[in-house]
Amino acid sequence: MTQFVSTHLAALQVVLALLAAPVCLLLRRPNAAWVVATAITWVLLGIALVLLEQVLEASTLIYTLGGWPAPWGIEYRIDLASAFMLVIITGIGSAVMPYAWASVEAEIPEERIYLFYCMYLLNIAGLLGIAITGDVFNLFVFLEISSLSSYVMISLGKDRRALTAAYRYLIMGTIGATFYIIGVGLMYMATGSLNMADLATLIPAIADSRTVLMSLAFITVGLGLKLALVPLHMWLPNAYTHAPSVVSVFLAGTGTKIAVYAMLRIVFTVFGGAGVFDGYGLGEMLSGLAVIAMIGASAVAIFQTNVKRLLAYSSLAQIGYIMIGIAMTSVLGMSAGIVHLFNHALIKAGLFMAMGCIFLRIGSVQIDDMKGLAKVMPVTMAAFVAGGFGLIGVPLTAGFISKWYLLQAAIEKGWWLAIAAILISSLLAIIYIWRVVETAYFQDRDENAPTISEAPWSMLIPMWTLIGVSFYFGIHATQTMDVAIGAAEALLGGIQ
Amino acid sequence: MMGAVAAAVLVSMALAIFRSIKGPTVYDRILAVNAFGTLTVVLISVHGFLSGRPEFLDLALVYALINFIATIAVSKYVEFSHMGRPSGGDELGDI
Amino acid sequence: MALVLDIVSWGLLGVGAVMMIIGAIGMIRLPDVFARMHGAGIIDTLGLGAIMAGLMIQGGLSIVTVKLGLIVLFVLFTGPTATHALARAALHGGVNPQIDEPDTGVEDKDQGNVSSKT
Amino acid sequence: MGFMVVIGIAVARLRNLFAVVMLTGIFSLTAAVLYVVLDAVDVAFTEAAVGAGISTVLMLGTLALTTSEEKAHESGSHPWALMLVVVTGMALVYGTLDMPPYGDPTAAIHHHVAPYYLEKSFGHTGLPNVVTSILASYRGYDTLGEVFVIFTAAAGVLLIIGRAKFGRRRTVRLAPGELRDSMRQNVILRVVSKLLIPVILLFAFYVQWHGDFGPGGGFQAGVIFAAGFILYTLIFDIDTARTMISPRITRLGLAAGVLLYTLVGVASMLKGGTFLDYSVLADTQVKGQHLGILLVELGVGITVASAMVSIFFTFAGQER
Amino acid sequence: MDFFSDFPGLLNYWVVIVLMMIGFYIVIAHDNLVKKIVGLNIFQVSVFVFYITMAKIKGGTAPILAEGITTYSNPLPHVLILTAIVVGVAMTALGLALVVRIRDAYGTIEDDEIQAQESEDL
Repeated sequence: MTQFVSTHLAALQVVLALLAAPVCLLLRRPNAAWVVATAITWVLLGIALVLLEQVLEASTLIYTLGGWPAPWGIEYRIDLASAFMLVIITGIGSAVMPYAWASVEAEIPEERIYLFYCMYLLNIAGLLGIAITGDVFNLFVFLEISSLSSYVMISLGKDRRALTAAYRYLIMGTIGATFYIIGVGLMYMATGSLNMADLATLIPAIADSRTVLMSLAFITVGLGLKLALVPLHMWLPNAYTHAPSVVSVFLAGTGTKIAVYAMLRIVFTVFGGAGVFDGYGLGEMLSGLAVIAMIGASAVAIFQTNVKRLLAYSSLAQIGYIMIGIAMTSVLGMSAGIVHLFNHALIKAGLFMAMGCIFLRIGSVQIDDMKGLAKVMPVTMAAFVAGGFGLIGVPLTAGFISKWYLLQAAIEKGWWLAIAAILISSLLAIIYIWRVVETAYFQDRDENAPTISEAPWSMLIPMWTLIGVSFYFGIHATQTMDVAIGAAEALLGGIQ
Repeated sequence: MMGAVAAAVLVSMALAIFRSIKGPTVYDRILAVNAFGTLTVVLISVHGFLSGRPEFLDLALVYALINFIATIAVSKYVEFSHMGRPSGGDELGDI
Repeated sequence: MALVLDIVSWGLLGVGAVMMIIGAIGMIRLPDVFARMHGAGIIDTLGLGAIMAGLMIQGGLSIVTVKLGLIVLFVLFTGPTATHALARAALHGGVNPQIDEPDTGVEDKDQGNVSSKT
Repeated sequence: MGFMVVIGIAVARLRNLFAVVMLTGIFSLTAAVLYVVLDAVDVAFTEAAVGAGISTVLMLGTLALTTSEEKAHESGSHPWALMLVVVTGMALVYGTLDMPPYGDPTAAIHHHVAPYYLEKSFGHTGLPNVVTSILASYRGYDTLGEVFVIFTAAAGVLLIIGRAKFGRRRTVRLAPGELRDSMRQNVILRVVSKLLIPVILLFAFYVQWHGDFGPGGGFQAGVIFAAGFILYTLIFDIDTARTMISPRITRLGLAAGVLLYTLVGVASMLKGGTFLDYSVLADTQVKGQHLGILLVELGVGITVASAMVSIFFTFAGQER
Repeated sequence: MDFFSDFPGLLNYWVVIVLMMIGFYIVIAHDNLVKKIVGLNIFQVSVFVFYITMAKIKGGTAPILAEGITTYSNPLPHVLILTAIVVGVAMTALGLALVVRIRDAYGTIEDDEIQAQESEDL
């Protein structure tokens, strides 16, 4: 049995999630579906951690599906970067589940809950499938599974604007995916292969070909749409604002991150990385966009009255941080970007969880409705403050670590504009977090406001777990940093 | 000879498309689409012989079938403007 | 013998092709929906039938011929049925067949505003 | 191909959504013919069934629930959109400049991976249809993903617009027979469709099992199977159709198909192969592959048929 | 028939690109939600044609093995496109379901009118 599990761990990672979804559909009881989904996500987290350990010990794991060797069959290829992504996804996914119990019950009609968990599992399966695969077309298929399920989940928000948000996301997402397959088509045309490792060996010989260049361009734009890189970000704020709380938490933690990962994978592993950046000016372009994202999105966030929307714009700014780290193409910059990916996932999921708690109790996330909220929901607001510190990058938080390394990397490269942008964006973050804190802590509650109580423990514990973990990694930063440096080296070094 | 037949079919197809774009009534369009479907069936059969692999006639059969269903659906839509709305009780939900 | 078969099949194919064109021209030139349906009918029956018969002779006795026969049968069933459904829908939708010869040519000026669904 | 351009432009110009949907149907058919000309019979099969059939019917269902007229806008032209499109198009054309010319047998695409399939697949799986072999075996995992995509869509449509059980009752209740507003009054349609539906279902089974040898397979069969029921629903009405295939059955089928597919994969893991390695399922590789492909295609067929029926019922069962 | 395959060189691809761009234009320039989905469909179908076009080998036939035939077209893009078609129809179904709900909630399926209503909501 143990033999069986250990050989097929990689396959089980995705297959378990896939198997659980139809089981949920058949069960049709909200409680039973919740139990199945929770059990499965926790098992998945366990598998992901074991895989990470295996990869740390033995470098890249390869698992051929269907017994056909690549490039004829499809293979899983798990290096440090993908193992790290698996841990992020399953970590957020399993932390969300206990939280979901109360939140989903409040926000989604009871007879639809089992379908919701079915979608949730499919989404996780899709994300895991993207992180684990070693085949460019397979990546597209799983990207679509995760995207379709997230459109559905977003549309379940209470507000009718959730519907249009989901629709716009669907249109943008599909355009992105179609661009991606155009890119893959061009690449296949030029090389005749779809396997990433195989492509990496074939592309250098024809790197000057215009077909390959355009393929890179189309894949970058397509994935840029998915990861909400700044000129292509229009769908994100609405989608995050109007989605049900649980969905916002999960998507903020994982949705755009996986697109970042996919982009890293294609640009660095397949196209051989650094040379592409310098040769085609992609680095300059990305870092320019990232700077605009960091400053612009933070500035917009200040003027938001809806806190979820504020956090969504802040997410856009954080994507800017990650992209600028990547655009540096140095090991330090890239690992800072990857660490920030991890830290931001934790922090932002925690913050959105706080918003979910507030929404559960007062039915709104408008900043005006939060006056004096700290007195009645102290635990939730404390978590928000702690998460906010992380977002700003106060020392001892995880956010500080990633920004610290990012600054170091920028100094090493001498990118003064990037340094300035990081600092300005952090200052702006202080302002927008302060606005919420000021309202909640230093204003009095309206007299006629309904009496409310603290959110249930089932929601508080996951929230504080995420925040706590982010603090833990703020203090013991070397652990994540080591993994990230390994991942960055794996990406920059191409296929060993 | 096959080529000539194929060319004739193509010409007819072009005429059908012209009618379906021009209208003027919905029914003209439906008729044109239906005729277009039939022409497609012929074209595929002829192409099978032309390329020397006539065993793919299943395809033509599917086209004929789908064409029929699409025409019925469209007629139903223009006549009743719904696709089989429930009439009786609501005992069976979707989910 | 083979030559005779070939000639017959070519003949059928030719007839079918001509019928197709005639039907299609009919669909363009005839004045209203109900008249145009006759054009479509030619395509469905004589055009398709003749071409399929020609192909059957080409194919000889094999599964191909059986399939062709099935297609013809199928289209002969569905074609008129679909046209019938369409005609009913058109009548129901308020398009009246033109009964008199129009005075000038075959313009369909007055057809455009008959149906509100266009 | 020229046809397609004409249709595309017409679609862009026409305001009447109904006409647009019809033209999309023709567009799909033309694309399908093109696929046949370009030797992709399996793809043509699917495109005909899906693009011209299911998509058209779904779009009509949506129009029936919304409106069939697009509003006219004064700001007719969108210069920025046009510019974006032209830039993208130019980029693509630029990308094609280094491509091998059309149909060139010496292009890289035909020499790296593809010959392996053409030469070895018969020996590995014993199936003459290379596309089926690749679909179900070499890239079986992709197909698993594809089945889950359609599963997601069906469940998602249920989640978005599915009516809950014991929803509000309608005020006007008609006995099924009283309904004037229906095609079932039409004798010709009723008789012909009653004759045809069994043939269609039979044909679906033929496509399902024959897919190993000719064009066809689980996906196409599922769509054709569903088309049979869609025809039935169109002629009779949705309540009658629902008493025959209740939502419970479609749900069951939906789950059963994907479970069958995944469990075949798990079974091959248990028997000592990797996930979806059918070779270990029976004594010899060819037998195992054959069995695996058969089961997997069956799973695809079941899920696709249930998904299509379920999606159609959900659309048709909406109240305006 | 054969004039399809007699297209010289790259012209074939260019026609496909024109098609793609028509679809793309419909998606981004039109306000009607159903029409946007139709545009996406056209865009995707054109991409599929693009894939199938590159799979073709002159003188080859369909990749279903038979005696006496030596040249087959490349089967792999066919498989990919089969998958992609399914993804396309899934997208269409979901998008249309959303349109139905949007129409319920807003009473219109024109993007600009919806935006006008949304700005009132704020």
